[in-house]
Amino acid sequence: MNWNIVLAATIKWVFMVLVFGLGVAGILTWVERKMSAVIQDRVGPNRASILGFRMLGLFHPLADAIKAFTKEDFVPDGANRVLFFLAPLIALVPGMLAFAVLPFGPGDNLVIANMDSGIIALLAITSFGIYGATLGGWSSNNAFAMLGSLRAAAQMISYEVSMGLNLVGMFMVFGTLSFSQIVYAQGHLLGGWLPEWGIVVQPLAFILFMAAALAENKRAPFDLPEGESEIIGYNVEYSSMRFATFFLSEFFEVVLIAAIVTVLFLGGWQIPWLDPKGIAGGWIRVLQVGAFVVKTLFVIWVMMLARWTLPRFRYDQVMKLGWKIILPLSLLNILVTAIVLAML
Amino acid sequence: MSAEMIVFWILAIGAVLGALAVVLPPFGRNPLHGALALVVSFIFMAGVYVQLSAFFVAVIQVLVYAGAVMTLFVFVIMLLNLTPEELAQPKYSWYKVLSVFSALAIGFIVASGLTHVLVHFHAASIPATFGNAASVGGVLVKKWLFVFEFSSILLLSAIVGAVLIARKRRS
Amino acid sequence: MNDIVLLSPIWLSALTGLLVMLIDVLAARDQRPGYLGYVTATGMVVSGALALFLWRHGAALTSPFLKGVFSFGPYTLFFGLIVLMMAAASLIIAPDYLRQQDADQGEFYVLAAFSASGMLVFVAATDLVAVFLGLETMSLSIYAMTASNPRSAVGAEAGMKYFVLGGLASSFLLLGTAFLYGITGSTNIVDIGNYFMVNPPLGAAILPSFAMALVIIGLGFKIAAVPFHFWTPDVYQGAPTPVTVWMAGAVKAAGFAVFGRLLLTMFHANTFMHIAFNYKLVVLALALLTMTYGNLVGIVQTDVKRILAYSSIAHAGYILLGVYAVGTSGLLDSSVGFYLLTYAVATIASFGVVTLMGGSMNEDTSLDRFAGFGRRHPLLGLLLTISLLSLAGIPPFAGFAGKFYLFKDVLQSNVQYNLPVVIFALVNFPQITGLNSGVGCIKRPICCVIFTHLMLDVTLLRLRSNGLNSLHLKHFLQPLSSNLSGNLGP
Amino acid sequence: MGVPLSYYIGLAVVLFTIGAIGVATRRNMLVVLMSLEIMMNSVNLVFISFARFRGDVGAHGIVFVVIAVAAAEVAVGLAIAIQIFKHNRSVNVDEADKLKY
Repeated sequence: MNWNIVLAATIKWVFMVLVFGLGVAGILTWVERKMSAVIQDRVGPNRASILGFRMLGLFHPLADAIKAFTKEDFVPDGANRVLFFLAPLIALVPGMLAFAVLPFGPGDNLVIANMDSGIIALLAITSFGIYGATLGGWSSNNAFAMLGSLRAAAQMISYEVSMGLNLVGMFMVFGTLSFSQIVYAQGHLLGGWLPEWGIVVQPLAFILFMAAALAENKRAPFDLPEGESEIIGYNVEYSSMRFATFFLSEFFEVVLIAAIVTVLFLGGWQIPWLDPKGIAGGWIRVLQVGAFVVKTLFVIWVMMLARWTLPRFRYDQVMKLGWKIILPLSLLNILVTAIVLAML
Repeated sequence: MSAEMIVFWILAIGAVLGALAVVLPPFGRNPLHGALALVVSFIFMAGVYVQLSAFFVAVIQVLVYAGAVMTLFVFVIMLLNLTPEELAQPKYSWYKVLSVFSALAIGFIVASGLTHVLVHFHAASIPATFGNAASVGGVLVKKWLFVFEFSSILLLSAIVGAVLIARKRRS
Repeated sequence: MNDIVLLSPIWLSALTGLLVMLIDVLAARDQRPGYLGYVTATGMVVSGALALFLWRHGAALTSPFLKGVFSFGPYTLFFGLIVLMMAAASLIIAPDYLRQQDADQGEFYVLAAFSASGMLVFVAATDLVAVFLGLETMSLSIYAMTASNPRSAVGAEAGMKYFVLGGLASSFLLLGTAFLYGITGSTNIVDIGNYFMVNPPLGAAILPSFAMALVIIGLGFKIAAVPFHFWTPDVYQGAPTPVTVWMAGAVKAAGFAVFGRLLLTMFHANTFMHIAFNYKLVVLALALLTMTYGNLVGIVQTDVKRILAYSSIAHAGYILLGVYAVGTSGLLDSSVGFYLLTYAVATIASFGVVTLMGGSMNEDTSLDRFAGFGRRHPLLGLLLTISLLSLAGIPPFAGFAGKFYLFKDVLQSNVQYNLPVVIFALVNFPQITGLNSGVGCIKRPICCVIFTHLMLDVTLLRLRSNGLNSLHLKHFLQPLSSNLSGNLGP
Repeated sequence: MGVPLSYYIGLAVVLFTIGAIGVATRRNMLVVLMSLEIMMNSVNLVFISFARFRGDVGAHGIVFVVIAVAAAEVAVGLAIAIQIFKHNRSVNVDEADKLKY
């Protein structure tokens, strides 16, 4: 075993997850609040200050973190302590691990684990997130939390199917299960001008995948399992750091989903119409990683926009949407893709 | 002991302990704990698959077993809100005892047979693409084409069967 | 193209399932889905017609995709036809019964069609993986059909028992397959047989013998041979009676077809395996155990479905005896095929009557309820009596001919111990089981049934003609044996 | 390969035996189902180790079929378990004893 590879991978993972993922997720809590404030014609958080500097409320995430750390760590009576402790971690860790297979730049170096079947591996890793939500509710020894986790489990199982099925069309078009190769393939220009991005060749899959991924992440408008404002969710008994972990995992997954969508459908780090010859060797990579980050942030912005502009679905609507609309459409997408590919 | 051997032992012991936690009454009394132990066992087994150069199968193992099948288990256990079988003393009927003994005997027989037989095997040299998605896919649509296609009927009948049994009756 | 033609019975029955599913979805909500049973049965019949067509004209067709995985020789088609015939018969019985139980759901017929296609794959497979897949497709649908009545606690229980033991059996079969693959490098049964014929065993013979034993155990569960039978009475009793017909008829025929094919191909006259693991003796032991157990325990039963379950166990013993006796040339030109046919027809007829009774009797099929049955329903009573007598092997009926030729075959074959075995089997005649229930039917009236079923008439005619034909069995068997001799492998 | 084949097969046999014991002794139907899954998995391990040592990727295809079958089995088995639960308020195998020998 080559320890250098392990070391390099660890460093990359730390950079990717702790710096990029965690950093963006932290900022996102602020962005989300500010954005909701703008949409709802409010001012938003602006009170936290250090030495009188308010910085548009940028210190609020920091204050939140301190608050979460210092609050009482409450464990309900009759809870299953081990699982109660593990559930938030199970929710958080898969999202962190999943970054390992995403390429954020060209070549073998700018991806942690360049797996041959990376997309399947990613689906496998993220499917563990379900355990976090379900076990959290189950171990709380609270009927409402239990119901919330049942809702969460049913919703996530349902949408996981559509999520996977929507990627099948991508596999068929690009003929690979590897993220890196898909990104490389998206560098082609169709007809010399149209970038062969996933969104261009598989527009239906893009929309359906976004919807399914939002539902999988239990974010609005699919936030039934938690329903912060009205419905009691699976994390009702959680407080302090453990609740913060659930909260963080949600934002982490937002970043993750945005990154996946970027890589699969928006060309990853590819910058279309850019002639790399004109730029000095190192800078092209910086530009491309930058493009990846910008695209990811854009997708995050779209997701937040969805959250603050769409009303929440009712539970039966969520199920109906998943099984009766998204799933058949995904199958149709596969069928049409197959026919088109066979004819070409 | 070589590094591979150490890794094998770690994976093997993890897989066996996870499986034991499902089966043995003191640990697996609560079915939910059993299910989680099984998830762990499956992940360790996926590790063994990786050691055997079956990358794609390992990933699918995690995706299907740990991700989908066991989620279903956990979901059903929660749906039925099963309590631990604390009060239930295991009944040892003669055929259960007999079956355990025969299972152990079979295990012993095979283990002793293995030492004679399997030493004749040496690892074949394999290409670098062994067990990746493309090679497995190629096998599926070439060698096992009809078997692969027919498994769709199997899955469909499982879906229909599950719906038939578990759904509420149309009035 | 050839593969599509060759597979046509399989995909047609699967397609029937899809079609029925579609009709069920599109049909009016308040309509009882009973007619779907007839649609499905029609699909089975058409599928059987395609099989017949292939039998006539398909000999020259080959397909590279199917080579080594499936065989569509006369062996497959003969047993496929038996399976489809019995499937159609069970399906025609089913709708009325299910309506009486208030358990008629369209999915039931969908599953039946899928199960039938699984059985065809099971029968046609010459590769252990395909055998496994066919077995599972067949069984999974049947598990669900067994537990399909939401009101029936015994149905759910039977489904559970069948599921657990069936799952156990198929994992045994699978482990055997895995070891055979490891030893021989192939899962094709012809390759495995050839390997053992040519190669000396690696080291000790224990692993191959063990693998073979696992395969026999796995299939033994499905054909309900005696140490692996214990699910049978419970499941047969608890399942909805049409499903019991399905299990006792079609599944058993398919199971025996595969059992015979696997044994006779994989153990194909190889000397080493006979020293290490004398499968003939194992089959003989299974046969004797099975027939004795089925006959003895059947006597004391008081439930008609249980009696028939034990009767089917006993018959499995006789069929195993036939498997024991046949040479390497195959099951087809032996009397096993004919025996299976007579057994199947008589089973469907007797279970069919029980189905008609059971529906109106609130699923109480105890023997007392049948008292006076013959007086109330002379035709059904006659049919039941005839089929039970046939099952028992009483002379004028087809069952006797089946047993007669089976024993004759065993005597004429050069297997070990053939004379004592036949004497044992004769002493073991399951007349007691049959007579016990037969006498019970001609007692006093209690309740009544409305339906006289078309299929039962057909079965009756069939039974009678077989009974007559059996006087000239050679006429019946001659075309079979001349057409079909020795076509086991692909 | 540093690890000989017999180790892998030995592991598979141990797991298979554990699964078989679970099916035979446990009373909770869900645990019985899980034990069946362990058995199926151990068979997969046998296939994969022989595939590696024979250099034949064909067995990986078999494993796929087995995984599909196992997943399908779980779906039907869990549905039956729910049905049993509806009738008995328990998924205990022994408490379902309406069908007697």
